[in-house]
This record gives sequence, C-alpha cells and structure tokens, in this order.
Amino acid sequence: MSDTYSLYNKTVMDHFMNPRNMGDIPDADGIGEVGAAACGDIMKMSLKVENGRITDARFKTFGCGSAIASSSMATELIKGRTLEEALSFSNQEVVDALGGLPPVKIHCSVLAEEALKAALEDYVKRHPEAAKAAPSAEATLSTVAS
Amino acid sequence: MSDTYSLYNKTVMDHFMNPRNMGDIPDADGIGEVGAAACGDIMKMSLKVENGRITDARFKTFGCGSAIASSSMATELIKGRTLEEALSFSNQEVVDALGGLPPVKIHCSVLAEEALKAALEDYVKRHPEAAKAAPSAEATLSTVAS
Amino acid sequence: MRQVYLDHLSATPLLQEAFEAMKPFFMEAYGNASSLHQHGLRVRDALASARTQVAALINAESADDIFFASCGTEAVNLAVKGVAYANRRRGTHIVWSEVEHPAVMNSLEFLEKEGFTNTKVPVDPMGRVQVDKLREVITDKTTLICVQLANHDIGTIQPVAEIGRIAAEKGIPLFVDANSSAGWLPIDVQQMGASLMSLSPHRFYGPKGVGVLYRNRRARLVSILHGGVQEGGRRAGTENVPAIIGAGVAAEFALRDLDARATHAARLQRRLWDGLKSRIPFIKLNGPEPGPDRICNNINISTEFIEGEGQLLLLDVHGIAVASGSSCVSKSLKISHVLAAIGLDHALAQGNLILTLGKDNTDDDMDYVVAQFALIVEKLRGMSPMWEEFQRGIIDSVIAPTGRGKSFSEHAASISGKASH
Amino acid sequence: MRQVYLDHLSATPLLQEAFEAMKPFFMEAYGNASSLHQHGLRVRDALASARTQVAALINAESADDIFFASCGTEAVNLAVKGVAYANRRRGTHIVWSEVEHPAVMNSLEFLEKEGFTNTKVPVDPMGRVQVDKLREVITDKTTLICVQLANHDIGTIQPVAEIGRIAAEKGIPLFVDANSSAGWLPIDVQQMGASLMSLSPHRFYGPKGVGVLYRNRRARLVSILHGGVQEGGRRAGTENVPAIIGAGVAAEFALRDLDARATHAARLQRRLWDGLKSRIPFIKLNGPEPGPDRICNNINISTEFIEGEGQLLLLDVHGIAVASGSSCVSKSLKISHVLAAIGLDHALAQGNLILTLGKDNTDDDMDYVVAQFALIVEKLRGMSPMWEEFQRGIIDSVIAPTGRGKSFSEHAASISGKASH
Ligand SMILES: Cc1ncc(COP(=O)(O)O)c(C=O)c1O
Ligand SMILES: Cc1ncc(COP(=O)(O)O)c(C=O)c1O
Repeated sequence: MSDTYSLYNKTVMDHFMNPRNMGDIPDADGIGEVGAAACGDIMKMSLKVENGRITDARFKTFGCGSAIASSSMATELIKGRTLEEALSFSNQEVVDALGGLPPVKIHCSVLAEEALKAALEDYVKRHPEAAKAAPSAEATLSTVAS
Repeated sequence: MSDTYSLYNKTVMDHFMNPRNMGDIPDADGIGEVGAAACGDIMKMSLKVENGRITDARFKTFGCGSAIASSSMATELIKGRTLEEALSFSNQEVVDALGGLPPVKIHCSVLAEEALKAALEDYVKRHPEAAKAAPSAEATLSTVAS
Repeated sequence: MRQVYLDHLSATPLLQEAFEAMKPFFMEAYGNASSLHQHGLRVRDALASARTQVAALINAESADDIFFASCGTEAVNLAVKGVAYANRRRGTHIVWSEVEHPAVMNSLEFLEKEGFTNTKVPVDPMGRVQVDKLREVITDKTTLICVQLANHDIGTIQPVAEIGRIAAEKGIPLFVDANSSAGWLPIDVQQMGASLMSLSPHRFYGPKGVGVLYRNRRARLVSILHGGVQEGGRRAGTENVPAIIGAGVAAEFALRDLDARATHAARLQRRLWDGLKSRIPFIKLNGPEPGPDRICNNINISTEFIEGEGQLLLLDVHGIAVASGSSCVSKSLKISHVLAAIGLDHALAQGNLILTLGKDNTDDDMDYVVAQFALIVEKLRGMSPMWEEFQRGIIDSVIAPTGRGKSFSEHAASISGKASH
Repeated sequence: MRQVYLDHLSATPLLQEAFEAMKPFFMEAYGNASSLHQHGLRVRDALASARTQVAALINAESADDIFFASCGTEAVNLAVKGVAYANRRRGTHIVWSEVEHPAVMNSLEFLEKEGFTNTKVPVDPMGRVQVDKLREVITDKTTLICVQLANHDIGTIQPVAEIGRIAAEKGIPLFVDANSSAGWLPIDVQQMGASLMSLSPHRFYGPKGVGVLYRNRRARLVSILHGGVQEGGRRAGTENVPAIIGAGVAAEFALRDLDARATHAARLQRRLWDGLKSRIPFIKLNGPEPGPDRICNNINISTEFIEGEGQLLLLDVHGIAVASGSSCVSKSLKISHVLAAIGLDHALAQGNLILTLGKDNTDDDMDYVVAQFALIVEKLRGMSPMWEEFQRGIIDSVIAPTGRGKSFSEHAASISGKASH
C-alpha cells in the first residue's frame, strides 16, 4: 500500500492492522456481543473487572476496518476505568481518539460503545453486588439492554 | 485550408470558390429569381436563348457554399441544351454532377432547378412564339410557376 | 499561411500545464474513484484537489458544492431538471430569458411535456434581460430562475447580480449559465447570489469531457443520470478522471490569468471591430459595444447582402476559423434564436458571423482578419443578387437605409412565395 | 512488492496505442466537432472513424447506429429512458432482470415516478435470468426489455440470444447492457437480436469519459440530455473528442485481441479459483463455475466468518487491488442487490470479494494472490467472533454445514435485535 492513499487515517489504519487487545479473556467477568442491524457487523467484548475497575478488555470483531479499529481503540480507552466511568463511555471518544471516521462509518464506533455496555451489563448480571455499589449502573444498563 | 478537411467535397468546393458563369447577361432573354423559404437563400439566373437552345447562362446567388456551387453547376449543365431539354432539368443532375451534397443541403440544388425554371418561364413569357414551337413547355412552365 | 483561430467559444486548445497534470491519469493512475484500494484512493484525492481549484475560480463556499458532469450541456440539464424535479411538490414553474442556450431552452421544452411550466422573459435590442419583466412573471410556484452570465452568441453581459437580489428576496434559486463566460469574466457566486452555476472548462483551456455544476447547499437538487452514488449522489457514472484533473488546473490558471487574458482579449476585440467597421460598409455589430456590457472576447457581426456560411468557408480557406448564427450553418436551417430575440432583421441574421477571441490571438491576427474579410465580402457581394439589386435601388439596406426600394425581407418573401423567417 | 490489479471491472489502464491516438486531440486538433471550419471538420472525420471502429466490435449494421455518451451509466440511462419516453404513447411497461446494474434499476425507479411501470424478472441461484418468467410478464404495453450480457458482480452470462428471439417475436426492443462484458466476450448485436446495447470502453482499455450506445434504426429513441443536435440529435453536448478517439482504438484492439485476451483471462480465472479453494476452507464461488456460463475475467467469492472490507484493505496493503459487494464497502450500507437476488446467505454476502482479471495479469500474480489471501483469511478469522463461535459449535457454516449450532443469520439477528438484511 502506498503511504499516501488509504481509506482511513493513519491511526485507524494502525488499529486495523495492528489491533490492540484482540482476543478473548479466558476467565472474563463480563462478555458482551452485539450486532449492527445497519450493516451486519458483529462485535464481542470481554472484560476483566477488579475492585470496580476494568483491568483488562479484549475484543473480537466481524466487520470492516473501522469496526476493528473502533473496537481496538475502545478496549484501549476503557482499560483502567471504573465501572461508573465506563458506563458513561460514548462512541464519540472512540471517534476522537481515532482522529475521525468517515461519516458513513460512525456507526462502527457506536457498535463499540454498545459492545462495551453489553459486557458491562453481563458483568452486573453476574455480579449483582456491583450494581448495588454503583446504583446508577443498573438503570443505565437496563436502558442499554432494551 | 487543409486539403483534407472541408465541409463539401472537392467538386463542390471548386464550384464554390471558382464559380462558373457568375454574373449577369446584359441582354438576357430570360431572367428568374427565386428564394428558398426554408433557409432564406436567393438565386437569380439569366439565360441567352438562340434558336430554341440555351447559349449562355449566368447566375448570382445569395446563399451558402452549396447554393453557390449548385447554381454554378446548373449553369454549366444547362448551356447548350434545347428549351425542351431544359424543361426536364432536375436538381438531381446538379447533385450528381457535384458528386453529392450533404442531405441538409439538397434543397440548394432544388433552388437551382427552380431558378432555371423561373428564367425559362420568363423567356417564354417574353417570347410567346417559343411556347408554340415547344407545345409541352407552356404546360410544364405554368406548373413550375404556381 | 497565417492561422487565426477565432472560435474560442466552440473550443479552446488544452493548456499545456493541464495536459501534463492529466497525463498520469491515463495509464498509471487509472483507478476508478469509487474503488477502495490505493488505485481508487489516489484518484479520489486528485478529484478533491480539482474540486477545490474549481471552487476557487467562482468563489464557491465549499468544494463540496462543485459537481462534475460530462459537458456544459449536461451541467445545464442537471441544474434545470435537477432543481425542477427536486422541488416538484413545491411548484412547477421556471422563469428564463429568451436568449438562453438551447441546453436550457430544450430542457425546459422537455419539462413542459412532464407537466412543468415556464415563462420566457424578453430581452432588449442589445440582448439584455428585462429585469422588471422578470420580476413580474415570478409566481409563488416558481422554483427556479435561469439566466446566463453572458450570451453565447452576442456577448451581452446580463444583470445577474440584480436578478440575484430578486431571487434572494423571493427565496427562489437562481441558476446562472456561465458556460460561455467562465474564465473570461470575474465570477463570485456568493456576491452574485447564484445558487447554481454551470461552467464549461473546455472554453477556458481545459479539456473536453467535463462540465461543472456549482450548487450551494440551500438549493435542492436531485440527480438526472441514475445509477451509482458518484458525486455525492448527484451524478451517477464513472468519473472522467483525467478531464476533471485538467479542469482543475485550467480553473487555477483561469483565475490566476483572468485579468491578463481579459485585458488582452478586450484590446483585440476593440481592434478587430474598429478595423472591420472602417474597412467594410454595411456591417453591424450585434449586441452591446465593446465595454462593460459585453464579454471581452466576442464579436458578433452581420454583413449585409451576403450570407454567413459562404463567409465562414472563405475565411476558413484563408486560415481563419469562425462561427455563424446563420440558418445555413445550423442543422435545423433556422437562424440563431438569439438573433431572432433581439429582433435582428432576417437579412442581417443570414449574414451573421461570430468571432471569439483567445489568449493566443495577436494584433497582427486581427489586422489579417480585417484585410482578408474585406476581400471576402467584396467577392461574395460580387456574386450576390441582393448587392446588385441594392445598387439598382430595388431593395434597401437595413443598416444604412437610403429610402429607396423595398426591404430585403419583402423582396425575399415575394420571390420565395413565403415569408422569410 | 508485487502489484496485482484485480479490479478490471472498475477500470482498466488505457492502452498505449489508444493514448497515442488521443494525444493530438488535446492541444493540436482541439476543434469542436460542430464547427464548420477545418478544426471542426478534422475532428468530425476522426469521430466518424471511431464510430466505425466501435461498430465493428459488436457487428453493428451501421456506424450510424453508434452514439457516444459520457460513461456506461449515461449510455444505460439513454437506452432505458430514451426508449421509454419515445414509446410513451404506445406503452409504459418495461421488463428487466433483478440482477441489472443500478444504472438500469435506478433509471426504472425514476421512471416509476413519471408514470412508467416495470416488472422485475427473477434469476436462478446462479444469477441466470428465468427466461420463461420473462416471457410471461411481457404485456402488450411493454416497450422495452433490459437484460445485461454478463453480470457485473458474479459474471453470469445471460441467455440474451434466447431473450432476443422472444423480443423479436413480440416486436419489443431488447436492450443489452454490455458495460461489464464488452471486450471480454464475442458480441454480435444482429445475431443476438439486440436493438440497443451499452458499452463501457474504460473496461476494455479505453479511456474514461466515454460510453457507447448502439441503437438500431428500428428502435425509437429520444434524447435525454437536451440542447444542441450533436450525435444525430440523440445526445446533446460538446463531444469528448479525445476519449471517443481512444474508445475507437480500444474497440479495434479489443476485437483483434478478443480471443487471446479471453483465453488468457480464462486460464488465470481457473488457476485463481483452483488455488483459492484448495488453500482456503469455507470459501464459495458465487455464480457459475468458470466455463461457458461465466465471463472469463470474473471471480466472485465469499469467505465465511469474515467481512469483505477488511479483506479488501489487507489485500491492498499487500499490493492487491480488488472490489467487494459487502455492505461495509457500499456507501448505502447494503449488500450488492445481485447477491441478495441469488439468495446468498447474508453471512456470505458480507464476506464477499470481486476479483476481475485483465490482460496484464500473470500466473505468478494468481499464485501470489492465493498465498497472500490465505494469510489474510487466517488473520481475519483469528479476529472474528464468528469463527470462534463456529469452532465452539455455537453457529454453523453455511458453506459446509456441520449440523451443529444456529445459523449466522439467526445469531446476528438475536444479538442485533433486528433481522439482518
Ligand atoms: C451559454 C451556454 N450554455 C451551454 C452550452 C453547452 O455547453 P457544451 O457545449 O459544453 O455542452 C454552451 C455552449 O456553447 C453555452 O455557450
Ligand atoms: C453492467 C453495468 N452497467 C452499467 C455500469 C455503469 O457504467 P459506468 O461506471 O461506466 O458509468 C456498470 C459499471 O460497472 C456495469 O457493470
């Protein structure tokens, strides 16, 4: 590939070609898998949570370059955040961190947000005590899930 | 002008650029002037007639290249013909002698035929004895005139 | 023999720099702009630059307002039909000037069959749109006003800014057809109040095969060629990449050199017309005098008692390339509707020639044309029954009437049996 | 790095000989074909030769049956709308196959708004038009049948001669869209019974900026771009002279080299598909097997459990240029309607790639592509949740079902909350 011509910017291409945190977490605390009705992409996110904080995040993605880059970037951004913080995570952070996505590809970043929220929801389902610790979480997550 | 590219064929161009019999006959025996309703061209033809035979023909034309070439060719063709022969003159002879005209320019040859017929008609009008000598002429000419 | 090309409205040669810029896009960067791989992306980048270059020429708000079509005609069709269809629910009435190019006129004729209506605004004898009349005919169903920037036949510059203000006031998009004038007049679409504008790069040293439509975002526009989603969904079909690149470069040079080119053309225009009128009797300039009301590179003349095609052919024989609005020159055997619109006598319309100047013409060229043309006129008048009949007082001159004889038109009608048109 | 261009359906490089022939028409013979002077006449002559060259490629009765437009899309629009409008009084119904290119499909959608109707004929799972169904849906109001020669996505060669006989029997013009196939298949419009045919020279080593419409005299056709009387009144607008010249030369070479090019492409096609299917599990060829039912230069594959855009991007990184019919690749986020029409499972449509071969590709290129693609598939499957879930028996393969797990589509629907499309 020429250095000059690529569909996405350098950051996106880098995350697509060298995805960070790709894979599964064997003993994940929460796993979310979501699909984009719009285009058929599928994203799976696994989280490791310790003391209310995300210590590890991994993804697997069936989707286009920007979907892969979005999930890679999302896992990078989310690691080290508290559950509370993670719940307010928005796709815009992914877009910004990637230095922008083509308009038609913004939904890929939304999918990353949804995958994360699904994984968090799964975590809360498996760890009801966590919901109590962070009361706003359950409410938010039930919205996400619906 | 390049030798290769011209709107008309070589014969037409030659008759346009070096028209034969251009001008007036001072003591003409018949003069016809006709206009083409279609495009606005005007053609004038003068004839000299001796012993029932056209001895000289001249034209003046306000019109496009093919109109000028058609009138030039028509005068060439008609010289030496008897009145009877001249009456059956058709524009197709002009087209053929010119080696063809573009379809949209065929009407120029028709104009030449009409100018000739008008001049013949004028001649007959001025020389009623000629009509008697060639009885079919008057009939034909009145059709032409209408 | 000297070669003098005076038909720049029909086509201009391609600028060397534009050709150089186009070259790589034939055999090397041959990708389709829709492709997602490097070959496509390279081309996509290049198209974006061209869009920016063209936007600058007319001071468009954004390069996204520039759409590439295949020729000036297609750009006009897209503007006229694309706006008409897009606004169909709101209204179906279009206002235009009677001197618009056939691309506008015939698009409107087509739309008539589809249930749209239109009103033709008259021009004055100089070919200038009558602005009050234009204002009057606008209705609340009017969805588009079409006025050209300068006339393609007689060079009249239209009061587009004034019309732009009316359009703004009424909230109706104004389409300015600048196909014959872009590159020769300064253009600022924003100042002019144009919502749409067509440009024809092959008239300012760009290549053939590309036309431009500017459309600002406030004007709704739908595609008229249907298929893929090229050009932001406004023009389907594989883009003519090299031509678009060439158009961009030509636009850049047109902007840079605009003043120089216009000044040069205006000087030649003056010299040519002065020469012609001093050497040739019974000749008339159609449209406004050279100056602010006339585009700098057009001379449109009528030479009385002779017909245009013959003039054109004889000039060509002498290396001089011109156009004509005479009926003999048109495929339809009709005189240019522009000449009819300004009420030009049929005799004068028949003797019409259109000379359009370019950047490479010289003073000597003008002098050569004047000299040759004087001889040609003499030759053709020598062959013309009308010239002879004028001398004999049978018909009169339209340009410099003597008061003797009947008019050419009366004479023509009487001998052809039908009124001349 | 090896560069392997496998997107010849999107664009081909221009033939050197075509470029050489075009060159003089940029800066030297720059005239407008409508001009009556030597500059115009020279160009007019050249266009006439190009018309003859193109007519020969498809064995048209006469060069006068060849009309030049600006791209394949415009040629299609002209055929579909030009025939529809021309025959409006006689009928307003058009029959077409559901695998036609968007240029046909979207032209018909536009015509629907204008009061025309159409019936879409289904295809079989190989993409072949169901001829009996086509015969059934023709009514006495049908004025046009549209069928492509070979499909642009999956390469299916359509039974056009058979359809041509039906068209002849019913007295309805048949329009054959050969935009994706001319230059790669022998074409005889007379034998085929085609009244109209579109060609896209930039798909057989001609330049961009030109499309061709063949129309035999018995089929009525009106212009859809309105303006001047270029192209016999069937296509207004200044002709793209250099591109037309290039198209002529490309057509001449396409005819001369047709057998050699087709034989070469067919061998590479065989080698590529054999290589791919032997190296990569869960891969499927869409459309007919290489052979008489498939155009010689197209390979359309679906690789299961991974998505097409990623494949395309990684191939590009390795110098390999391809296309895809996956929804992620389209601007509308929809999978190619052709893949939908053949009933391809959504999972397979998403993993779609289109590889189109050209005359300059080599055996080594094919082997390189197979080797690189095998690695890419492995990489992407390693990232794919679907691949993992297939291994774990949660979802099943469409290509080689194991009987375990639910289908990809069921799975996708359950997690996205909506049915996949
Ligand atoms: C004012 C105007 N509009 C439209 C056109 C048509 O443009 P094109 O010849 O590029 O199709 C012309 C061409 O002369 C023109 O002068
Ligand atoms: C079958 C078919 N028709 C029409 C078109 C449109 O042609 P163009 O891209 O030249 O506008 C294509 C382009 O791929 C095609 O394959």
